[in-house]
Amino acid sequence: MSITVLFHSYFRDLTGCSEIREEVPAGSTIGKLRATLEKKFPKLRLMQRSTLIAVGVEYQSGDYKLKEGDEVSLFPPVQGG
Amino acid sequence: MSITVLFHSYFRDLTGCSEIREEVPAGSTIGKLRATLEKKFPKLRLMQRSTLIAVGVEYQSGDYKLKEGDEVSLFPPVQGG
Amino acid sequence: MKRWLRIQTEPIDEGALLPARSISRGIGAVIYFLGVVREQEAEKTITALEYEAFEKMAVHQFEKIFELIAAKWPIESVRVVHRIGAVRVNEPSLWVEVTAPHRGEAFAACQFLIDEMKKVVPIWKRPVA
Amino acid sequence: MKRWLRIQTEPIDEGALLPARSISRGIGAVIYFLGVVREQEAEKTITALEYEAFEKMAVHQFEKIFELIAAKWPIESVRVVHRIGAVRVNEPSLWVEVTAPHRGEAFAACQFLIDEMKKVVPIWKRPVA
Repeated sequence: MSITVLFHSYFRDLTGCSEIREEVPAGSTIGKLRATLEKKFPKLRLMQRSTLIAVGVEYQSGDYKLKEGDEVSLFPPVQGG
Repeated sequence: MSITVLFHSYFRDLTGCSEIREEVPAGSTIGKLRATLEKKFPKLRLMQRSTLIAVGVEYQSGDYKLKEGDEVSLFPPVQGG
Repeated sequence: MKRWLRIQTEPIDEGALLPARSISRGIGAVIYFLGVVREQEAEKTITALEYEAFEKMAVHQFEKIFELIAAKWPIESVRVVHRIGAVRVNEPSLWVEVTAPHRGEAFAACQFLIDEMKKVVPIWKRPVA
Repeated sequence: MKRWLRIQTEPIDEGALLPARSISRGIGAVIYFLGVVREQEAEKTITALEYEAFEKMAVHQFEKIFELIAAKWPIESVRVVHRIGAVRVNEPSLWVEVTAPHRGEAFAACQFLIDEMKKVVPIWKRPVA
């Protein structure tokens, strides 16, 4: 199952990457995807407690079940205004 | 003792008067002055519970002791904004 | 705290008030409030409100409110314009601007100013049918 | 409730935003809020903030906030401009306008909008030394 992952703001700096395509097993959750990403980009672990996750334009939590083609965004706390 | 009395807003309509000079005994309070004014302008009694009183530019209550030349204002609740 | 007050019969010209604003490099929040005359006043349809002020006392009472604000919050400046005379429906009768380092104090001071004004500043209005 | 949102790199032009306001005859309160970049950010002196938005999600999250406001208060219109890219000290990064029949709901909705935005709208900033 193919998932697009976007890194925003300084998560781009932590990973050195703004967008990556990940293959995950069918039925994977966001939690599972995160674990995979943290292996690939160990610095993400530093931000474990302050990572926000969205699928498309909606926030989702770790137990969200990914679907083929989902676009998952990882980013730090927002700071608009 | 000579006191100037100003009526503002619809207190002018109630009394038919915007300014009047009153002679009051030395040592008179605002309460005393009010009683005199209510005799002269009985419609003021209708507003007894919603009358605000100032001397010069400061609010004062009924026990304020008047001084020669004081300018006393009587008016209804304020409605700025 | 900078203070600036006008009680005027001329219409409130927002566009002209904007460029007169000057904020220091520590300011993070600017709030404007406009009080506008509504068509319905006490359940009657009106075309305007006629405002009247006991002006010298109004100025003094506004100054006392400014003092309270300066003592309570780190506000950099307050500007107030209150219009008197006839103000038509849809036109502003009141314009308030508050600038402060943070929005919390700016909102608090702006609301305090309006609430206090409505209690103590000798200004009155009459509906015009 | 009317809604209008811009996420833009151009400076926020208050003077140009004013004449685009249209209020009905039932409106009694207009509030503007400006968020301005301050010289001190996290105890460091900066010259600007560089804002970045995940734009399609930012638009969606703003729309959800507008929905919540429309459900909660009788607001007639909300307009929001958020600037992205480099915003220098003393320049506004955010402009909000709320119009409503009464000031209570206008202040409440304006503060709610800003508070919620700071929780959910994906916009970030970096200090520029």
